[in-house]
Amino acid sequence: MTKLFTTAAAVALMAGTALAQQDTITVGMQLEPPNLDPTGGAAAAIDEVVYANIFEGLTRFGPDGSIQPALASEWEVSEDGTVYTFTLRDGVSFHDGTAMDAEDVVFSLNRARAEDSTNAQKALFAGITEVEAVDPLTVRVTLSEPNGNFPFNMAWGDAVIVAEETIEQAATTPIGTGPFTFTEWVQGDHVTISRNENYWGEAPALATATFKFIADGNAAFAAMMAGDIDVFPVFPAPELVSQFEADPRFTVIEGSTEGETILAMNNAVAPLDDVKVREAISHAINRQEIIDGAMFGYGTPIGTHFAPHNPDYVDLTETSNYDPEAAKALLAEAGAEGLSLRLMLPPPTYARRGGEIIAAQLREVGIETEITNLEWAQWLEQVFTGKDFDLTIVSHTEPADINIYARPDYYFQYDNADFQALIADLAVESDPEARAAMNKEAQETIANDFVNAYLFQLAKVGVANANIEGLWENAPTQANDLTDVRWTE
Amino acid sequence: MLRFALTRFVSLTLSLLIASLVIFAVIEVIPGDPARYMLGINASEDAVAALREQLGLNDSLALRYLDWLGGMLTGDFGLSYTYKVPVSELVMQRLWVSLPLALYALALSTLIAIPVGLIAAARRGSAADYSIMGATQLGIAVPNFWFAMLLVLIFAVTLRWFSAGGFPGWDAGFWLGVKSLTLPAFALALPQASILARVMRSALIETLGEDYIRTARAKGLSRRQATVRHALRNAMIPVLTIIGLQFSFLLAGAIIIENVFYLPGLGRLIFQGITQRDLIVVESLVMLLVFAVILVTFLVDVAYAAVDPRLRRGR
Amino acid sequence: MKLPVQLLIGAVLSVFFVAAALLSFIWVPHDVATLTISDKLQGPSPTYWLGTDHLGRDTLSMLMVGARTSIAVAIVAVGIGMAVGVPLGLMAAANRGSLIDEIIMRGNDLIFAFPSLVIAILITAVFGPSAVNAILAIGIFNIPVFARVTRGGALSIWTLDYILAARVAGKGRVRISVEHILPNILNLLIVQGTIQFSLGILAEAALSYVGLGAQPPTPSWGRMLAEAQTMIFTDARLAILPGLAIVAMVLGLNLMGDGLRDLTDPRVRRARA
Amino acid sequence: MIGLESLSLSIHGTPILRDIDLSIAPGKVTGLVGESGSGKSMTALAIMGLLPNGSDVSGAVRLGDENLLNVSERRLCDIRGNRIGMIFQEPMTALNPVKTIGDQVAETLLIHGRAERREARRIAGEKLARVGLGHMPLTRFPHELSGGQRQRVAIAMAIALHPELLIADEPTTALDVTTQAQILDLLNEIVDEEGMSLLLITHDLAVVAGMADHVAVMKEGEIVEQDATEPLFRNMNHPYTKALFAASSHQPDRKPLPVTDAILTADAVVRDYPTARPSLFAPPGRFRAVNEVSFTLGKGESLGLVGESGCGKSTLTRAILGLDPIQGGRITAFEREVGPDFPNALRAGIQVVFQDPYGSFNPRWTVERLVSEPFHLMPSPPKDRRARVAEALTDVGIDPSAMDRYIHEFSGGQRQRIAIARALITKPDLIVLDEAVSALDVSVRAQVLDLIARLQAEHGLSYIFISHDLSVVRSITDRVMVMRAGEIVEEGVTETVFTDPQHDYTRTLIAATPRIPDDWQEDGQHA
Repeated sequence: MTKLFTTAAAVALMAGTALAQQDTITVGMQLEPPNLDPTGGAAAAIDEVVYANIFEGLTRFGPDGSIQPALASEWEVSEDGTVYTFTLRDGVSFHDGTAMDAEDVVFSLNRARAEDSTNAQKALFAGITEVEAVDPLTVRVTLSEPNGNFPFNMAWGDAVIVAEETIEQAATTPIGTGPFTFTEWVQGDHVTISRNENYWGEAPALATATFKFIADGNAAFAAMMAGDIDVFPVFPAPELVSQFEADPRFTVIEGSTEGETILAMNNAVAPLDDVKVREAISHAINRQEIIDGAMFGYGTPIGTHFAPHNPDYVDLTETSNYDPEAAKALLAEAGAEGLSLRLMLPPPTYARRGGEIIAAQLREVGIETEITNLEWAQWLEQVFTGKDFDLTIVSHTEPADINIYARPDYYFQYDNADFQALIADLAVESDPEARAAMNKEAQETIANDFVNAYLFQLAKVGVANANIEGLWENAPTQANDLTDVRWTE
Repeated sequence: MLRFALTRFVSLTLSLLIASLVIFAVIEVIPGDPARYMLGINASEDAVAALREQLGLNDSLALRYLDWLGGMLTGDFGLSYTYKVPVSELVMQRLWVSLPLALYALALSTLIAIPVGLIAAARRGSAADYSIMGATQLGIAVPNFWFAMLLVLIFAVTLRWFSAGGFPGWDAGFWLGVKSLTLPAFALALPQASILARVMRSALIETLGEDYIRTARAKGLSRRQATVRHALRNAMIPVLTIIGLQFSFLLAGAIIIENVFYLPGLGRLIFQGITQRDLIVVESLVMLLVFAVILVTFLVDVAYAAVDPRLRRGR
Repeated sequence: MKLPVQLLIGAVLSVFFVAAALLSFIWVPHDVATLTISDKLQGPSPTYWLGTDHLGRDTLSMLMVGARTSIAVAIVAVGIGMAVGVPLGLMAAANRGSLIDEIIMRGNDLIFAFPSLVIAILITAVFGPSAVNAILAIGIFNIPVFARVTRGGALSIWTLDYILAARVAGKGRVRISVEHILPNILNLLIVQGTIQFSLGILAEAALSYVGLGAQPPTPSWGRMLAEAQTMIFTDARLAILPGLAIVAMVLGLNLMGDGLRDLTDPRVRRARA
Repeated sequence: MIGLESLSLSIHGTPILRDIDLSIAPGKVTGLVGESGSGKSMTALAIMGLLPNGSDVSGAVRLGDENLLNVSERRLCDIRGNRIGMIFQEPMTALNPVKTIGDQVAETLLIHGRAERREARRIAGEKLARVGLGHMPLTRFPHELSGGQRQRVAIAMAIALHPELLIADEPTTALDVTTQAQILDLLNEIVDEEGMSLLLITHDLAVVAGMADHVAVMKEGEIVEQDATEPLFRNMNHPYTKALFAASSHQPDRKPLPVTDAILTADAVVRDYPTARPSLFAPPGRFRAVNEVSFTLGKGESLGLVGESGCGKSTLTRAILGLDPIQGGRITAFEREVGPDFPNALRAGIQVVFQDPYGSFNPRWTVERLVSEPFHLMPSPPKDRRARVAEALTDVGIDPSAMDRYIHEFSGGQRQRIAIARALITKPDLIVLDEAVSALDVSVRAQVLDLIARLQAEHGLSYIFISHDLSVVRSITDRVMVMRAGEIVEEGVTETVFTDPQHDYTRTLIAATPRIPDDWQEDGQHA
């Protein structure tokens, strides 16, 4: 009787949902964005709401990670590779009705690279020497040296085009050029956006979309189950995903992210300045156990700092295969038995759970670890800026970021002149084949130097109502592009 | 009465001033740079420096303290670092969740506890008394966040009577709002009601042993009449104290429950403020909560006077 | 005299957990530091009496060692509260109405005015999360409790004639506080201590639950609950067992506290006789 | 009209009352006398049907043709307050502190449905006027009234419905002697005018002698003797009655010692208490508890200090003991000024015995430790500590083997003896006896007074004997001071003061003290 009632209620509920939600969607997100200005903060949650929905750049990431035209319909590169000329689309206007033209592009780029700029990815604009509006629909950007990555740089959320008149209020009421306009933000609960009827491209299928913020895995699960949330693109608790897989109402979208999850080591201080110790640690780690234990099976083992879905990826997992005996031998060889290391863990589950597993694995080869859990702010201060750590676990989610190994002052303090030269060459190389070869060399170099222990590529495990299509599978950048999302019934 | 109020006011101000110093000092020594937190892992040093300058983090401590204090006196709590909106706006928004939740939980706890405590005291030693006391012992021992988890499991996931959490906003309709606060309010109220019922019972038993109850009985009042007409009001004094304490607790102490039900309340705002190093939000909120507690204590004192004529004239 | 039933039940429950905690020092069914991920999320079996968690650790062993953490944190926190609060309370009572009394009591009020969980969060934000800082945070809020109970109890004793007699015998305030007041409020303090102990266990659980208490790999009941929270739909056992442990331990301590109060409260004793 | 027939009571199996037979005649005052624990109050509660839980009662309480032990609780509620009213000992706690006196009196009428609210308040006003509180607004709260006034309110409540029987359980024990006289007068008047019966329960023979028509004497749950008042006092057939009587008018056998030079002098002593500030910034107010008191105490002298509660006796005592600072004048003992710097060795010369035998001892100490506590005053504690304690205990009539026991094992009288032992341990010259016998039952009190007299003779002690009880002061002191509102109003040789009081207040005090008529005592008295 009770069961019958429950089922009937569930059916009624679902029917009601389907009818009422034809062109609206509720998207679940674990973290609330602190503000909605993608040019003024690093929080991934900002891009997850506004990228490609409210704000657009000259170029953009496609669902497969490719660089596609956005506000610039096309661009040309000069022979020496230092001058980019972008042609803007005609008839693009901001949500407040004002036209978007070359002056806005000049303003946006100059603002981002200005001396007092607070752009979180200021490095993206570092090579720019001049930005000019040739005519209202043409912009010329001059670089100090050739940069094959420049269109890629311009696709980032931090490089979106904004209007001078409205940028000050972007933190709370963002005004962009995208297919959705900002409607409301109930702090602590949700952000709602609505269809931009004057969009320059094809108008989206959805009339409104609501991003609801649910930090707690349980609550997220319950909200999905109750139908309060239609899609949770990055589901916070992998251990619950199997429940959704068993339920025909839902589809589980498993994709890849740009997040290389690594056990970072402080290369500059003893005993981790000894490559043998680092190698030993790499061999002591059983990646599959970490993926199973911490991520409930979601994740791809990696052997270097490169995304496996990238065509230039080299599988180097065998270089640092799980071999505790070898690890012990290496430690003995390095004269580093009875090590005790500090393991600093930032808040994400992969780090906290992974840290416990790694601690247990290191103990097996005779390395004791002292775990300290840190909040992000503390982690940034102590580990990232202060470099006061031995080991830490973190996922580097920026796309194509192997170049961080060329920065000797970067927190893991890898200092290899050859590698730095290689990355410098790579930056100015625009021939795809040459770039591929150099990428491979870079991957191998850091793998053979055992700079860090490479664990796994962070999976993007999303859960969605089975009747929704058009969602991104992978996460080439942190975004929830809703342009092509629609209900199938 | 005026003199009483004046004296209280002076000591209240002094307490608040000391509290503000303590809060400011504690929060300023929290490691972690808000600017770097906001700009993240790839930010360049000069961007961070520029943001620090913009946020006013480079001013001297004393200057910032005075600035903050002066702002609060004029009702200006400053601008949130991360949200970039006035703190007062943030707080007001959250208050419309936390305050109703606290009041709801308090009402539940009081409505449950007072009759239950009354029955237990009136039937002292009976089976009803023993079961009530046993149940309240259990109620006190249950961690409220665990109880909340169980409530979600039963009422949201299995029975689907309530949504698992979230708050649609009062705009979505009054009853919808009340509904979404119901499970959290119950989770909060259970231990509070247990404590209150026990206090009610023991206060009542104590009063029932007083001489004036015997006097009342000698006048011909039945046991029930003596309890209702004479014991109840006297027993309310300790009960009021607990209710006052509970209110303050519920206002600020709901952090965990707010997390379980993902309610956008004050507690969560503090938690977020701390993780995001939005120091100005944290400082102002803690200050506000301390102020609320001190105010409630004051109101409870006034309520005493209403209940007990002995306290009405000064000291 | 007949022991109250609740005292017996309470003592049995409390002793059970304390014994389990002590036993964990010399023996647990499985080492909690070793992860057997291949055995994760198993139900109860002859090997794992209460099953395993998401990292393949034995739940029973985790509960036993977790009891150790909870009890240790609570005991030290209560110890701090007593060690600081009792002397303050005695001092305030001995100098009733003086400036020192006023300062101590206003200081108490001030601590009470701070939302405890928020302060605990702030403390751990400053010093980093750890069991020690959880102890500190819980301990600080125990100070005014003990100061108040001590002062209240001491004040009523200060009015008694034997205190006058001691003063006539030339004894000073400190000496009277130690010789006459303290022994006579000891029962009050023991009862309050039991109650604070149980509150300490709840507080530790709450702090660990939000990640501010004991740090991995040290097992703690609150952390077990936090880790099991998302498992409640798949393996409710993991979320229910630590919760039950907390409830049973706290219940035991509260029953014991109430029983002790009944035993030592002359009014109740008289009514019983 | 009310008759107790073979009333027996046990509570949780402990027998409390045995075969009580008592009939209370209409319009008369029946006195029920006995020492504490004799079962007087339980008898009253049995009549009211207000016995505690666990009571097992048999026999009969006849009111008209009903046995109150058999009627329903509802019927009892009708009777209580309506046909039987009752007042209790403690006026300070017998009234509900949060209700006005008017409401509390009116409630009696309301609860029995005798009047509507407005009418009930009017009658309440009348009844309050009847008990002498006509000037008192009905809206006053109990805490705004004095003890005597509260007892009047309690009486007004009890007689509001003109009951047939009024039970007064120790109605004046907690009151000062002058107030007691007024309340007793009021009760007498009411019985006369309204023709109700009064069951007056008291431990004080003198009170019943002056009030009752018929007296019953209770001991250990039984009525040992009852009769009309005068014959009972004249005959005293039962030995317990005789003993009780003897004890209550006991005169210890003592001779004044030769008084030598002064050991203690008070010269214009002033003791002020700070009170609440009259306004926020004004200095705190002052209450003068002791106002320019001067006296001299010679060695071997016994000086009495009498006065009603709040007159400043205890404050003066504390000043003499050097416990509190004084704000004016000086106190000199053994030729040194008493104060914070008074040397311990001299302090040992002044010891004290307090009133409350229960609060005077730390319950967690052994008797040895308790008695030897004043050794703290000596630069080094004596080697023969146990012997000294044993000696002191023997001196006060306690077996020295009691040394290792705890105080709860002793009765009230024994405790007062131990308190005296503690005072003797430093071999003092002066002992301050602060209401030292006031809390004791009469028979025990007589023994302790004998002890006090004997010790003075044996050790040549000086006493300051503080009491509100004039007859006790008269029996044990050489000289007496009468204190009122912080001032000594009369001072002189004890007998002179009592037989020929000079001050009006002294006269009032003496007149207010209830006495058994002298001519009844001829047969009974033996000294």
